Amino acid sequence: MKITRRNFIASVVGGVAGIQVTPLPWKLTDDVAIWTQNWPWVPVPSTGAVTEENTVCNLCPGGCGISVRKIDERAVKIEGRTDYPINPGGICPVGMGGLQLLYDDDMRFPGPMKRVGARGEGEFVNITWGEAYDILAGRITTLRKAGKPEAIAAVDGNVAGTTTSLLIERFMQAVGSPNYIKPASIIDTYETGNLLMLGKSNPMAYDLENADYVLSFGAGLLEGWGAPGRVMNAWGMWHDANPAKRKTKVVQIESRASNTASKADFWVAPRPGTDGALALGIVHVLIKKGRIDGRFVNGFTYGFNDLTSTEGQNQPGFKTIVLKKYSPAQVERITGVDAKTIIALADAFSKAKAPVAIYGKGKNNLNGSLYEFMAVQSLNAVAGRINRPGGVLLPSSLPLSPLPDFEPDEVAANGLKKPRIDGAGTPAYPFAQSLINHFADAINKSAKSPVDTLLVFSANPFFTVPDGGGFKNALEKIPFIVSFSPYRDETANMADLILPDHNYLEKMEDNVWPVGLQYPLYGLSRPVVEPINNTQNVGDVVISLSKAVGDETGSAFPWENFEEALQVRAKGLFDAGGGLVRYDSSNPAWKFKAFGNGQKPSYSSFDEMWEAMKSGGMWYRPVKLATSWQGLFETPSGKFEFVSQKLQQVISENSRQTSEKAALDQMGIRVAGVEALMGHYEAPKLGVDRSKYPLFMVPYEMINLSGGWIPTPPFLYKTIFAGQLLKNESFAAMNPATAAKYKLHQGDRAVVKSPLGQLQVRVDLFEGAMPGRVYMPLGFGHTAYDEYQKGKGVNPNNIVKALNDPVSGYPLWWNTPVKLIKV
Amino acid sequence: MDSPLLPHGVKRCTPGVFFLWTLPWLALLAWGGLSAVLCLWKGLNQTNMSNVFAFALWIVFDLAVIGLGAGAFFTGFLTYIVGRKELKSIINTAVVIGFICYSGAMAMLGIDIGQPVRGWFIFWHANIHSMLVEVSFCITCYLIVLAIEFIPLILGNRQISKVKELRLLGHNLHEIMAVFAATGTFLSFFHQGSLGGMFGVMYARPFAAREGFYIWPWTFFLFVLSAIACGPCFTILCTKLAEFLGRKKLVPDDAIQFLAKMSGWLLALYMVLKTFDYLGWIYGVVPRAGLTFMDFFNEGPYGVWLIVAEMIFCGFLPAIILLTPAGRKSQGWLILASLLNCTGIVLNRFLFIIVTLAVPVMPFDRFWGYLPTWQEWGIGLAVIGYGFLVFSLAYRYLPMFPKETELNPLPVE
Amino acid sequence: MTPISFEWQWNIEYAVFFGLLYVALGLIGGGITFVAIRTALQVFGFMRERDFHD
Amino acid sequence: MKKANDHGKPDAGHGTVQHSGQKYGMVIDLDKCTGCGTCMVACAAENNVAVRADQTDKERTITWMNLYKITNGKKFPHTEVSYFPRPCMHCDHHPPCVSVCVATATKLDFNTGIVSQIYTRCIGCRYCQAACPYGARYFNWWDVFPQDKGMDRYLTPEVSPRMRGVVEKCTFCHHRLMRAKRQAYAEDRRELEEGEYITACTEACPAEAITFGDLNNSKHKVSQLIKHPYAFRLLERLGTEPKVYYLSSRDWVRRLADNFLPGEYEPVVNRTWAEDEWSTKPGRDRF
Repeated sequence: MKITRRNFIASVVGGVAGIQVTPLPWKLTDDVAIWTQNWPWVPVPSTGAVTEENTVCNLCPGGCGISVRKIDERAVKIEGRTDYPINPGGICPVGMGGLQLLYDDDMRFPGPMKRVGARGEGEFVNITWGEAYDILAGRITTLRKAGKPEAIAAVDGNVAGTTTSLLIERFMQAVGSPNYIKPASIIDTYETGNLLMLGKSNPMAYDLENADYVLSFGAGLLEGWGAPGRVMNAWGMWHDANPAKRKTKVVQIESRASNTASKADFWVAPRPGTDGALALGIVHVLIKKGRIDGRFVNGFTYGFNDLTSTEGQNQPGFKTIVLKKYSPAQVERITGVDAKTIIALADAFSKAKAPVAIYGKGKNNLNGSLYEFMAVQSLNAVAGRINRPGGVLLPSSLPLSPLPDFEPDEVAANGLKKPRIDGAGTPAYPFAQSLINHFADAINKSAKSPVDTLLVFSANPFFTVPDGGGFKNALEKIPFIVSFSPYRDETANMADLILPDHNYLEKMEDNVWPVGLQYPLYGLSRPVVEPINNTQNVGDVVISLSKAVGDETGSAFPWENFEEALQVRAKGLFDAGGGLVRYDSSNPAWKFKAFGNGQKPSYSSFDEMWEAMKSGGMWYRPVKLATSWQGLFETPSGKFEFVSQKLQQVISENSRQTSEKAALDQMGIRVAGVEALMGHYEAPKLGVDRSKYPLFMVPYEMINLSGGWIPTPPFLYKTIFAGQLLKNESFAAMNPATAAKYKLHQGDRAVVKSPLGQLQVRVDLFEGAMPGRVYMPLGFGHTAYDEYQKGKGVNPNNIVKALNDPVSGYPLWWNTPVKLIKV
Repeated sequence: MDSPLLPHGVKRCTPGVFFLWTLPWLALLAWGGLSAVLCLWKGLNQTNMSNVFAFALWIVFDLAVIGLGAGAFFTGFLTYIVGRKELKSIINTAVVIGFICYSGAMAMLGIDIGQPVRGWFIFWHANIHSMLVEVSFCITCYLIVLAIEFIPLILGNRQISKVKELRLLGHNLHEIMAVFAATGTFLSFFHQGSLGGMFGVMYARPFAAREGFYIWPWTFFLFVLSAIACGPCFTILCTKLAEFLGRKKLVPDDAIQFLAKMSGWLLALYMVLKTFDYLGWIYGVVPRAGLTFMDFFNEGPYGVWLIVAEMIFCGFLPAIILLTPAGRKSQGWLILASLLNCTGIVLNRFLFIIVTLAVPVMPFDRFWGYLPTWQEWGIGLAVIGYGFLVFSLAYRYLPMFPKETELNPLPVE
Repeated sequence: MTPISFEWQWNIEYAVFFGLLYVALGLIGGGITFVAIRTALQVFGFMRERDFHD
Repeated sequence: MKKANDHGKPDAGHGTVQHSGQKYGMVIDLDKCTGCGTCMVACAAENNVAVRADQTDKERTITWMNLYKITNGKKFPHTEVSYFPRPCMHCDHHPPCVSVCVATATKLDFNTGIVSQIYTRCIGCRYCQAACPYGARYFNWWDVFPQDKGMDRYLTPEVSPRMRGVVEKCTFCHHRLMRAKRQAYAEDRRELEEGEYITACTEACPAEAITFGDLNNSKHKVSQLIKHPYAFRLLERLGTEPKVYYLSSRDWVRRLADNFLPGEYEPVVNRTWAEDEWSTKPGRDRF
């Protein structure tokens, strides 16, 4: 039939109408709905065999036991272990987000790489491991040939005493460079302090679980101090829902209402850096009220009472000085804590059955002040809390065998004779192992960098060192930088060569004595997933590298691989005997069992023990108390020393060349005589015009933000509060009264300016902030990693103007004079 | 040139002028179209809605236009069921307005939901306890009814009515319009009510929660009442606007006056009940939740003034004007009253949606603010553009005002 | 939802709710069918078309 | 307030709906809670919650378990900070979100007490969000998933990732209940032991502040803890009957859990332990 306009329209209309009565429209409606339920761009996680692999988390020195849930080869969830002594089944947020550190490609290096872009840009090209070794070994060999091995330096962020760090140190000795640098952490402060007062640089051992009164001088118990898993577990026990079980009181001494301060039973807020004075104030009251432990103080301590000097004249002792200088009234003037509170604290401390005074500065990442720590330890000693249940215990270090000695070759021997760049161990800083701030300063001061090649292991000094950006500048001057970091961190972006380590879930590694634990524990993590990138365990890399450098250096590393080195050390654990490799949570390791323990090892040979350790991840001995104070101290006096003779010797030695005055100045000590040898308070010489910089900037740490070299898992940004980060701006917390002085309101933009630089922040009005202080979180302000972290907030380290802590030489990072400028 | 399409014996502007007149509305539609595409393609992240402001500008628009569109069913009810003959001269307008409002609202809802193509789940997996289900059912059905009521008017077009079949269809539809009107009344009554119910049943949101009768909170009945109280006024407003723009009288006063009077009484009744509602709420629901009336206005831009405006200036005031013969007889006052009346209902819906969500229930939660994005505005305003366009087309090409010729006899040439 | 849907519950609420819904739909459908048939009849002259006035 | 049970019928009693089987609930001890946020991270990791580059947009980020920071408002140095971890309350009495859902995408399961959410059923109308006073429901404003950057590799197959445009919320880790049941059935058991099924946040909390169990089972620790004089719930007086309880010895914290007219709030410290079946007397140790 002929198509007319009319019947064409008719047929179209008819057709459309017709389709409506067919199932087609309904089918289509249904199909599109089904399509939205299976959008191709929504991932469908693959299923597979489910396994749980136990290991130890090495993201911080805390070393919690974790178990990784796997679907075939995919790790899908990290969970805390209940069969590990540290944590009760829970872990910290960073550890919980660990899988993102493993799987976030933008955050990690795919394999060995060589820089192509400008420094800091983070542009690299892949190379083979062979090439990487050639480049690095070649460079080291040339330097050694030129007789300048000391121009090689290493920054090692691994915890001291771990096998990895020992291998790195050994490598430096083998190539012949004294410049082995470690970022200062609270551990260094503890060890130096213990060396002076106990005579041995023991691991710090606080018997928190058995204490009934915890007086925390600045330790961020809930901010990640010590082994977070363990401390927060203790916190849970201290606050049992059943009042009958709720025996422990916690007092937090800190200038800001941190989580710890707020959640503690009592919060005392002294000015930052005056904790030592407060401790001695409490000591003063204890002495005055005669509430000291006479038996311990008189029988096993040195320097409490007045002394007679070598010249035979009478010198005031610890007691006299404290009574003279640290009365509650005087301490109130120093700390701002009123006298009544100080007396109350002293009473509570002396009335408690098992009190302990613990010392810290936020997390473990940064150092504390030596004299402050000594003052706090003095408090423990005066109250007789040394080697007492619930006090400060003095277990001997882990019985790990040392690595066999080796003979550095001639080049190395000469190199090792050269002075350290950072001046650690020199008369000025006699007890410091290494001083990373000074290392950077030295490089920045010299026209040409004394360091030619810098090796960076498990550290991100560019970001983490509180030095007002000093290390960043130093990096720019160093001709060649090698990073062994698995992550694309700031320091790695400055590097010329990348030899990426495994992620912590891909490698075997040991964890030596979690900070503050009261019993010996050796944690052993094992790979739970196949390496997803072309990376190598840094331990193996060091061994291979030493061989690549030459036979002389190679001979110092007679092991096939890293595991062998681990075994060599673990042998000592076996020989020591009595260690446990399995843990039963019903029988906590911190429980004193009649000052001993009935448990017997579950292994009979080293191999048995080693296999058990690899699967269980631990070797430990339940807490044990030395039966007497006799022979517990290795000080010259053989006693606990309120007044350190080691320090005295050093000072008198130094005085021999110059005057005592000069010697003290050199060490940054501003008092003289006996006071300089004991824990005391001295106001730091700021050397800054306070009228120009009327406020203090205090960096603070959060448990849900990684401030160290480990990146923050993206998940954690969900836990950051609105008053901490907004889009790409981080907040500085300050007291409303302080803010009002500068006409600042919540959310206003302001510049925090220190003599070393300035940062723009938003203002967070926080009643819990001490007036006159500006509190800035550590962990924001990354310029590296991926979209989740890059450019989020500012890093207070960039404007910190740190003085040297007297004697120890570590940076006093908690009181930088600043001013506020409203934007 | 489109003169053959124009109704008999009426004067209309030239096509050119008409085209120019449509331009701004077409522009709004284009803006809305772009926004819609963005929202459907990229998702609702194009808006400033959030987990706090789950309902926002669009829902306010929806409820407002549906409320204002109530003129259609109510006038229909009066015309066909009650049988007020004088309203025949304005029923078409009411229907067109109703159709515009409801179709616009439906379109917006379609974009507002996160999974538009799953929209039909409401019908297929209906949860009959949800007021929103009831709303969806009734609105959809009622939109069909409106379409049916609209058809005869379209078929009334000069050219179309030349086709015998269509003309007959139109006539027949018109003849049984009472049935549709009745159905429409029933449907509208319930969805207007359920729109109110939606908020009244949120018993964990003290600002919206209300006591009620059986499963219906008081808001159910108040929303019906407020809708039929302001619907007619909106019809009047549109007519007046048309008359103003066309510079001619289109509807005899008796119709207008009747609607105005109706509105007046209903509004008055509504205001009385609303007053009791507020009192019952302030002294019942609010204190039971541990709050005082003022607690809702502690922070944020939304203050008591909203409620004062809703009740006094947009409530009692227009009611009084509409109820005083002198008031509603004077053009100016009538329009003012109608405007206030309509503003009142919009305010009321705004309070129930935005303020309810803005006020945190947990004492430690913070107060949140919200500003729509241009995409949200685009879609909202597109409905207005669409309304003007359809209304203008209907006015130009359809016999929307039966009495127009009568009121404006053309000069015999 | 229809009585044959798996979610359907045989209780008064469903009966009332959907009852009313289907009544409304029925009225609409019925009305349209009625008009359609009637128009058809008129078009093909089976029925006298009443002249429309008002 | 309108009282009606899940079927919309008016409900005479103000008590909770009787459950035939289990009634899972949670007790969060705010004295133990350290505000570390592990629960939030554990929840996100366990349930394949999407992460976006900017998580500071708190109105739109997804945090099934959310931590609210509260302060006592006192001046320095008497300021205190505390935290409210807020999962879905799994309201036991006519959950505000359930009766409003248009597509029956969320239901209260009377055999477990868990309020479920069916993502493939949800049409994204967000009425439930408007109705929930706890802000426990989250809408997927984006459909980005950390896929391109290899971060889809940690997704667990037990919880299906959500598509854009639907609402999601805490499910008390329902998949863990399924897991536990499968295990039990495999061992030919029909009853779950206490602790066999716990949520990811409960498991992760390093301070063991969260306790999870069957409120219907008097032997379970939760059903004893909720009798604790310190026990309270969020917005209790609205009548939603949350199955998430809190414990706190601090009155300023307890006071912030609900709205009170002047004089309505009575501090717990006024209650002497002797009057209470709970006792601080050593020896009367109930746990």
